[in-house]
Amino acid sequence: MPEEKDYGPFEVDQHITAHSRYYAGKIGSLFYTTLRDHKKFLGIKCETCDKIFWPPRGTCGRCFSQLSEADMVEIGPNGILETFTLVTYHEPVHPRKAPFIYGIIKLDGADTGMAHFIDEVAFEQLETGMRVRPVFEEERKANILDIKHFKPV
Amino acid sequence: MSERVAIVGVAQTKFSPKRADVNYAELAYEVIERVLADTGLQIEKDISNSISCSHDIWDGQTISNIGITDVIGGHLRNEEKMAMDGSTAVYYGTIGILSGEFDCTLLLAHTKMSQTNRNIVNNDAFDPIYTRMLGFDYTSAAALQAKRYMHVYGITEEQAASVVVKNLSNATRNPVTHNKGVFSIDDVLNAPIVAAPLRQMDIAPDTDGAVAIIMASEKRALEITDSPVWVRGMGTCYDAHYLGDRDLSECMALEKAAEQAYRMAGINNPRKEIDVIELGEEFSYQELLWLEGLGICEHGKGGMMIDSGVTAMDGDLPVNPSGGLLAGVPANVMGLNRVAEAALQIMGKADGHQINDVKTAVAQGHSGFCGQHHCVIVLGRN
Amino acid sequence: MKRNVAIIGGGQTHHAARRHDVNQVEMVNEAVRAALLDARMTIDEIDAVLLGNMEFFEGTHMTDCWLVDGTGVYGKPGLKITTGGTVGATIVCAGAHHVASGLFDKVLCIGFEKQEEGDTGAILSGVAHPLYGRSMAGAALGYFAMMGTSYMATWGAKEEHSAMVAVKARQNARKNEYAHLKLDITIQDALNARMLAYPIRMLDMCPASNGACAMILADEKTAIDRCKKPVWIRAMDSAHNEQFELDWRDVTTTRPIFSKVSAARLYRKLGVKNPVEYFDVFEIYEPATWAELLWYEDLSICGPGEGFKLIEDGMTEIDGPIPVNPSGGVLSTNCIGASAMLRVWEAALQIRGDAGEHQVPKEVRRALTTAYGGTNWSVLIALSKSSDE
Amino acid sequence: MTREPFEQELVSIPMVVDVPYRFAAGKYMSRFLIELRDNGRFLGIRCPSCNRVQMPPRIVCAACHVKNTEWVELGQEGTLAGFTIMYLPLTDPTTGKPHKPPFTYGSVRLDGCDSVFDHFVNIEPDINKIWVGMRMKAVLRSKKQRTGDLSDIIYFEPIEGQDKVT
Repeated sequence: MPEEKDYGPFEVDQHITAHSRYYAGKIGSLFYTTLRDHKKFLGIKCETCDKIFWPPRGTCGRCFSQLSEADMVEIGPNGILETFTLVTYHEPVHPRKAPFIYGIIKLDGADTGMAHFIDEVAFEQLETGMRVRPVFEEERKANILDIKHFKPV
Repeated sequence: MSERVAIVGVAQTKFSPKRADVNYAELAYEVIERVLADTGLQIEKDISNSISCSHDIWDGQTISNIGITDVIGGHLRNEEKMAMDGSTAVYYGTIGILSGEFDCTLLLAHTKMSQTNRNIVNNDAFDPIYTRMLGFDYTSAAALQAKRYMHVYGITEEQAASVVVKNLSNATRNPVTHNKGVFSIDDVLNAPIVAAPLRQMDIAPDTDGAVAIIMASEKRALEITDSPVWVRGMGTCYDAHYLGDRDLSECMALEKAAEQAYRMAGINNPRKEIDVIELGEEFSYQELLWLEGLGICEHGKGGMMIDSGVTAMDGDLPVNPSGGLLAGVPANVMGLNRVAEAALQIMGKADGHQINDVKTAVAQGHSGFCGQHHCVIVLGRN
Repeated sequence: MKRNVAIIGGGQTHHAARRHDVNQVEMVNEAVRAALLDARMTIDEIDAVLLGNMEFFEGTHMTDCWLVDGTGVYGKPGLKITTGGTVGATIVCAGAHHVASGLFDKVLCIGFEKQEEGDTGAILSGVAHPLYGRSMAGAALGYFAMMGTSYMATWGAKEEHSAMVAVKARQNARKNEYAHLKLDITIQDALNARMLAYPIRMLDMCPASNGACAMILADEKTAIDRCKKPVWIRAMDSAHNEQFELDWRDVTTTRPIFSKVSAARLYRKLGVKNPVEYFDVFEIYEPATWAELLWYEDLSICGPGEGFKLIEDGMTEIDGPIPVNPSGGVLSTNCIGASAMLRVWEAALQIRGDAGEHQVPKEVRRALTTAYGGTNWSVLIALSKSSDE
Repeated sequence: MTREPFEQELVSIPMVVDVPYRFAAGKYMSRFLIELRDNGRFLGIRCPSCNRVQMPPRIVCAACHVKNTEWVELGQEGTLAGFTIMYLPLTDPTTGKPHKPPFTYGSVRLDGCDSVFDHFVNIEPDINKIWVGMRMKAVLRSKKQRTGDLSDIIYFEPIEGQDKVT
């Protein structure tokens, strides 16, 4: 068959939509129910490394020690701002409207940081090393958005 | 390595912001057809296996190597997909040949970033229990790394902007690039903020394209070409996942991957013994941070590398003469493009951006946000 | 291969439909710890970690990066490889390549799937070309249904033969403490099960499981120094198949089929004349009953059209002369990314004599495993008690 | 599995992963879909080496690894090569809705084509009324309703007056 006409680019719009459900596991569940019910943060302590990790986990990635709910310890609620950014663009995966600020907060007592929103402060006023405290949602559902954001102390 | 493995052929598409005329299999075939023609090899007769690099979520197809099985010669033959950066195809391809199972391997990396939304795709790379819901993507995570790196070591936004100026200028000499031009530091600093401190020009643009490479055992390589590029060393390493777990101002995984690669290659002083580096700066600051990870300078001295002009095209140790990722290279293809450009430098076929007399070249690629997994490949001449 | 490669340890989770007590990292870690314990090894001794699962099945991009704490790859070399349902076996091959290359002595291989967390239906339908055939949802089920129709029409097999395979798998699974579907069912139960797509009924298909498998591969020196019962990887072969042509479901096809091509190559590598004499046990990847009958024929365990007679005569039962899937197979446990690795690990357990209640009651020196995935892809691995025969 | 002495609340986090795509059909599939839409024709491609004709048309013959260039118009009729009756209401990802079970779908080898084509078959879901070897014809939407998607083909239906050869 001879080529009769120009078949220009043909494009089709589609979505892949998948409904997932992620189980936090026993350790993660204890973290989230404690956050939801008591507005408290739990980390997990690795005795071998003498480090307290957030998020709590079943294995210390560093030394491979097995950890359990018995190793969970309270950390925070306040902490230190380690780094931060101002996001100016919009995406459907954002739970809040840009512009907004992300930061990494090292909660008091923990050796690793928590990534979350920073708010109730102008971006220009933020400084690394600043002390921040959490603001909780009124209605908490046992997920990371139970913490609304952190704000300067 | 007891035996030698070589790169014997390289083909790259022209990279472009959007290729509406081809699907990803057709895009891949452009480079497969060319690398086979250039080396005079045939799938059935010569190629013992193939390795592709891409991701289902980027391709919009589950088990997306189904889509390239026909064009890569996978029918009734061995084909595997690295769900990682393209540099790992070279790493795994070398291992396969050293194992004695294969003697000639076709590598492919392909992605059409234009067909989806990079931020939605990359959001799914964050752990679903503690981080994903916050809406993170690679750019916002990289911004946190950039800020931390700058804070800890006093790296300046001007130094990061200088990387953009250098690489986009280098890119003007490389025909496959699409994001290029002569700009000033002010041009970069005046670009709109995307995620502070990252501005629009600090970020590698969305790109469609593909790269193919053929590797062979020493015996086969010497039959195929007069200018084999030898894999002298390689390494890979994972860092921790969570952003708050890592020291974002350093790159442990890259340091370890580089250490493995240099040990294998017998490199004691990387700063002196390497002639050119092609590394994966998805964001401008990463070129400085990765140079530290590669052991080219001490921690925190990445800024001095750009200030001193050492990494310029005519410097003592040119970095990304190709224009790097900022010039526009698709996700997943990034690392294979780094290796391809490093190999072209050694072959002396880097056209307008050729560096004189390259004996040893290093390529680096990474997977995951803020470089959680790094892969380093050291290439050398006969 | 340039160096001999042995399986020196392995482990698996207790596979189940629900694992709400662990997240993916923790579930994978269970298998990794079991493998290390089995090999009497610490994670520090491992040179590299390779991970495989069905990419994006759980809706997560780059699971290898999330799972570092569980896999033990933090600070170590490692790769993630995906090849669809075959991936568990591909990872074993990749591990063997790593060891044979001489660059690594001890490599940890991991396959897993936590199917309950993802949207398997939506993601599986995405296997089809985006613009060609995606609306034919449930193609995997329809695919095996057509295979069954074609098999029955061509060879005169009956639905009863499918039921026999369904019963054998679940009865064997009852002897395997790790298996998911341990069902005390009869042929009548299988024939009365709900029809999904003619002739495939509920019990003719594999379940959706959560689980992980991990194996440690090592070079000859390490294997002999460290392991009392090393199991040697003697040969591997892999065949993918072109995108749109799904010939396996049509038993009358005259075109070369991935499974037969791959088996022929593997047998040639090993000098196998008669696979039934050569291998003592088979662990094959059967997502549906009819696939098991086709594997019998394609592996030359019997001639074309004789597969259903083999099951009818009880030849492939756990205590039969040609035991196939004493573990209960994929029909009893399908944590996809782990399924193909479980075939290899179960075959290794048989060779070690460590399969417990589902150990076949005869001497096992050699075993053959298969994998299945993609658009008719396979990975075949031959294992032996001896490194050279 | 070990049983817990007390039941701890186990938290789970639901999440919808929704990724948008704009797929380029590419050089071969574009022509196939546009011809289907505009002219109601089925186009296949012939391998210059082994001469097999395949649908959908594609850039490479996987068996010969040569580039396909010769376009072939295929018939609207074909032969049923395989079928099943679906009882499970699986979701059609392109519409988000399940097809109403039970329904029949089959593999049809269009006249002039070596490969088969999977689509719905408009026939009573009764295994005695459908058989391999049955002759089928494609039923298309009206030209006005066609969009360049496989749904432009509504279904295949048996050509009238056939009896099962036993």
